Amino acid sequence: MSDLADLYQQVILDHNRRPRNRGKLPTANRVAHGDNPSCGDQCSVYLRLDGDRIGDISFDGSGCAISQASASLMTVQLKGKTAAEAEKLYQQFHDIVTTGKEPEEISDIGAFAGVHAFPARIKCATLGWHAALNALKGDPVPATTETHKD
Amino acid sequence: MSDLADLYQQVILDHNRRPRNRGKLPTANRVAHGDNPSCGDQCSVYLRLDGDRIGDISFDGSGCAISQASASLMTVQLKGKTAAEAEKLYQQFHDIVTTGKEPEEISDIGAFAGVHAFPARIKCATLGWHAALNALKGDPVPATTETHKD
Amino acid sequence: MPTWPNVRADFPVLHQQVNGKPLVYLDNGATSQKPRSVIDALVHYYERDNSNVHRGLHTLSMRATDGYEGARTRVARFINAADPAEIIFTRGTTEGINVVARSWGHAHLKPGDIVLATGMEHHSNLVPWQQAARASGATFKFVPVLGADAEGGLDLAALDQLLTPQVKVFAFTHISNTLGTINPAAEFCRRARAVGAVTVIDAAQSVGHGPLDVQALGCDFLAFSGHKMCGPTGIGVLYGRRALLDKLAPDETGGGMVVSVTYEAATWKPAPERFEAGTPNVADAIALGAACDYLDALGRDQIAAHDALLAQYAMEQLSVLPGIRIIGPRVGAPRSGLVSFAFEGVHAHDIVTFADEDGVALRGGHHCNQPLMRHLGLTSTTRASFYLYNTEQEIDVLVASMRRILKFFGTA
Amino acid sequence: MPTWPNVRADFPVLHQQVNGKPLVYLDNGATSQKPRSVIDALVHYYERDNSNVHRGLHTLSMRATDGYEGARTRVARFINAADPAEIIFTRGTTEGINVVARSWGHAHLKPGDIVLATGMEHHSNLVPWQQAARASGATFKFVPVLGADAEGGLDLAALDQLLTPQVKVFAFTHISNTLGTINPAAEFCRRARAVGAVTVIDAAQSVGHGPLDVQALGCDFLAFSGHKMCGPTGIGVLYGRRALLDKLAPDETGGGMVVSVTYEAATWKPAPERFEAGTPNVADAIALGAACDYLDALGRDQIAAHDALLAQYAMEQLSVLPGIRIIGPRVGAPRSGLVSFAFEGVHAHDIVTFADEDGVALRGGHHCNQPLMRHLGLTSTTRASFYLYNTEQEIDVLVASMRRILKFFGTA
Ligand SMILES: Cc1ncc(COP(=O)(O)O)c(C=O)c1O
Ligand SMILES: Cc1ncc(COP(=O)(O)O)c(C=O)c1O
Repeated sequence: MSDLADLYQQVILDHNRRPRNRGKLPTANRVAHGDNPSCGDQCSVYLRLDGDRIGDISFDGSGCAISQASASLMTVQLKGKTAAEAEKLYQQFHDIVTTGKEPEEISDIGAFAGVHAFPARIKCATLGWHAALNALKGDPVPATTETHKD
Repeated sequence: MSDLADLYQQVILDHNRRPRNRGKLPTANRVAHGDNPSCGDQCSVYLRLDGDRIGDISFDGSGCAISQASASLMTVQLKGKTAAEAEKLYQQFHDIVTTGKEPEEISDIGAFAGVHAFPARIKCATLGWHAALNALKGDPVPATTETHKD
Repeated sequence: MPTWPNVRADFPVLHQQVNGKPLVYLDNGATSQKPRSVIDALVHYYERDNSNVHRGLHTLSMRATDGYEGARTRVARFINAADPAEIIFTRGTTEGINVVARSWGHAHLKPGDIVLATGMEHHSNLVPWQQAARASGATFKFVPVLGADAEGGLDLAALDQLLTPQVKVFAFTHISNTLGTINPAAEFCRRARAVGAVTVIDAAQSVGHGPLDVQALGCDFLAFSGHKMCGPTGIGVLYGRRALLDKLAPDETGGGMVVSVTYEAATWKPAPERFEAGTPNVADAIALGAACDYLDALGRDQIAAHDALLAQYAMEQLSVLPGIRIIGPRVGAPRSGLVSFAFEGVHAHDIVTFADEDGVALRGGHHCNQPLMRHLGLTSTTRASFYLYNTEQEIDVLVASMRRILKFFGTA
Repeated sequence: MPTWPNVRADFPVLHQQVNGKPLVYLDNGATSQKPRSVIDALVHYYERDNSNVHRGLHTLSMRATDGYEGARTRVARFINAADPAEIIFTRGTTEGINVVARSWGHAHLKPGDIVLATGMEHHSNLVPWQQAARASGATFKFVPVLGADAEGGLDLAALDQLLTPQVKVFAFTHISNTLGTINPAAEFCRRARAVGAVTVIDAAQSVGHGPLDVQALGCDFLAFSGHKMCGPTGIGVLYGRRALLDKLAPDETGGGMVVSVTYEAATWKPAPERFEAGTPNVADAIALGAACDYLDALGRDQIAAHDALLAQYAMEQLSVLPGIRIIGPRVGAPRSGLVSFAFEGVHAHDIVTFADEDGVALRGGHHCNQPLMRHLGLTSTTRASFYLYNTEQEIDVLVASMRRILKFFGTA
């Protein structure tokens, strides 16, 4: 159970139970959708880009605790960031979930370090992030965690 | 070697070396072609039907000693027979090559009894016979030992 | 409940620990485990007889050919086909259905025709027909499922309405891999035949789980996978009625299925060779024959009874869990050996991950059944699927594991 | 000649008597034998890890997925593909070529186009292209072979003439299974690319017999079979350049290759999943990875040298037999590890039957090469084909057997 307790940390359970920024964002000017075709997880990300900066952001969808908590936490992390900063944050997040190394600065995204012991769940953790990055690129194709291989 | 000596009896080696009734029959009014697609053996049978009786018959083609000798011997056996008699002779021949039981009356076709120990060669032994029966039926489709399963 | 002494001893894979707990393998709907005799058939083939088939006259090649054609005859007997030539070896159910949808569909479907399937088809018996309809200009329709949790099975009244003479093919699953519903396949075939439609049965979940007789069913085509019936991966069967097969153009072409080839043209052998281009999967076909032997030795009616009793027991035990929603037939109604369920507030993936910690192998997701999931208003379920080696005690382990998970997520 | 100590001990099948004589297996062109490590890979998979792949989150399913995807990566390394996603698992060479001929052919061929093959293609790399040309209205052409006994290989001057901008695809064999000719594949790809043609290499006879690098070859597609390279039956590979694969429509549809499915429509995953509908042949893919390990441990350049030396030795020993006609490259010219020959007055089938009596496994027939046979004025040849476990002593047994047969038939 120690691995599982690492995977399902309190931060994650909390975001899963009480997701932040959930639902359609009425003022969004960018949107992208992500699918995890292996399991049917879905995540839509809505964001309002004010110039180069993410003025507001929300998500919607369904999936496991990992994917929902990750998307919720992501919206918190990305609000107010530029596209370049968002890309950098994703790189950090990706490193954390694939290597299990906690970030240098203390951050909630460190809660996802336990994912690395469950390779099949990495896709769950990155689903929302992929959608957000696609939304930022204004990419019209739906994001899927299968096309963006980890 | 005892099985092989049974298979390649003198009658067979003789017919293979000096095939009877080989070549196109100019007066033929029936013809059919047989293929053994597994190995490329081919046999064409030409026959002149005079009323219900096989007035003359020949064969042409290429193949192993078994198939060539069998076709050669068949032409000898079938000359002068009716279609019904030919069908009956084929049944006898088929019994011989599949069961190895020698025929009651002494006949050269008994030489093919050794074939039954080599199931893969039954097709070789029956190729010419299939073509002859097809020619008798005036069947326009080419005979193959694959479509007429033994 | 029928059980067989020491049947678990026949399956080497079952005797291991997963995450420190005895493996409880309840993912048989995805694939079954293999008895020793099937593994041995592979080893024996490769150690003694391995050779290419059909085109060889030497001893090993004759042995390989006898083994391969013997497996064809064995499978024909297993499903009571009238003729071994009606057995085409494929990679699995999916390939078999694609072969029919492409070859038969290409030759027979035209604009105005209807391709009929059902609302509970696996993607493998749905997407190929969508594509065949699209390629030919035919219309794709499906028989809806009845009840909020699909507990009513297929809507037979709707089927009556849908089965018009425009329907050229009716493709349906014998047993739903998600619901556990057992469809009245013989009746479907009878009704379809009455309007002149060809029938294609997806028997992936049924062939190894109970008696099956293609002549009694009266179907035209039927596809299944070896790996779901104690056989190896990579081998499956497409059954087709001889009269239809001989009129069908080949799907793939190449060595072994031709009579005569020139640079310009080629002619085909009859079935089954016509549909088996290239070197076949000899070893796995032979091992599939061994799987048929294994299942028939236990008795397929006994296996069906065993699986069904386990499913009923699981239904009873699971149904008392808080917030559970079990889909498919109600308790007491006929269902195959599987149970799909969802919990309010806990996702199937999290359940599967936690159950694995207890050694329990489950499947969570859409089960290649996205349209049905959408119809049910779900994105995924957790599925426990049983086979001849499972026991009531294993279901008790499953239920205890579920209780622990619900507790962790604070929903119980 | 490179040999490996005890290499024959790795192959259980070799240690048996056939008709009371030690087995001399010289039918490797049809299929190879399997080392213990490959058989063990199958057993280990079924005894420890067997599960369905991709859609599972439990331990066995993750192990099976890791094994299957690991095999993909291993095969990619074996042929130096740039990306494991370029490796599509198929049943074998024939299926791989059919997938390209159908999917790519359907999308790209139109009337006026030319489909180019060669005069030495196996039916599996000939008939699918004939059919693709016919279906699209394109014209099928082929590069002729040179010399009465095809000892000159392909007519390169004719190739220059034939390779016009109308040629949309050039499909050719790397090594001829009948002649032993080794085609200059990299040069063919270079020339084809210059006119914008896509290249498809039939590597059935080459991949397991020497070094092979798809990037150095510069081909677009390449197909091969596991069973000819120490791997199991039922598994093969289609390599495709990523840029081409991602633009290609799927060939078969069903579970595992879709992103989203409704009753009306479906969308596809990228390669390789797009081309792997249904449950894949997991066990045999993993065992194919073990075969790659085995061959690389011996060294593929060493294997190529070994096979070539055996072929030269066989050529020398056979060439003195009365009435023999050896086809393909002349003594001393490069040839792969096989020799095809015919005797005046004794048919290949009779030879194979007699050789079997001496324990020698040969192939006799048209070798799925009917048009080439016709070109040579033959209906069949006898073929001895060698692999890493064969020895010069075995060739001596072969030659002695041939002498006995010629005597029996009175031609020597
Ligand atoms: C050159 C060549 N191409 C294609 C094939 C077909 O391979 P498979 O039968 O494994 O599909 C073979 C083997 O029979 C071959 O030798
Ligand atoms: C009902 C049903 N149909 C079709 C399939 C597809 O079978 P396979 O993946 O072996 O081709 C499955 C199994 O996944 C199934 O359960």
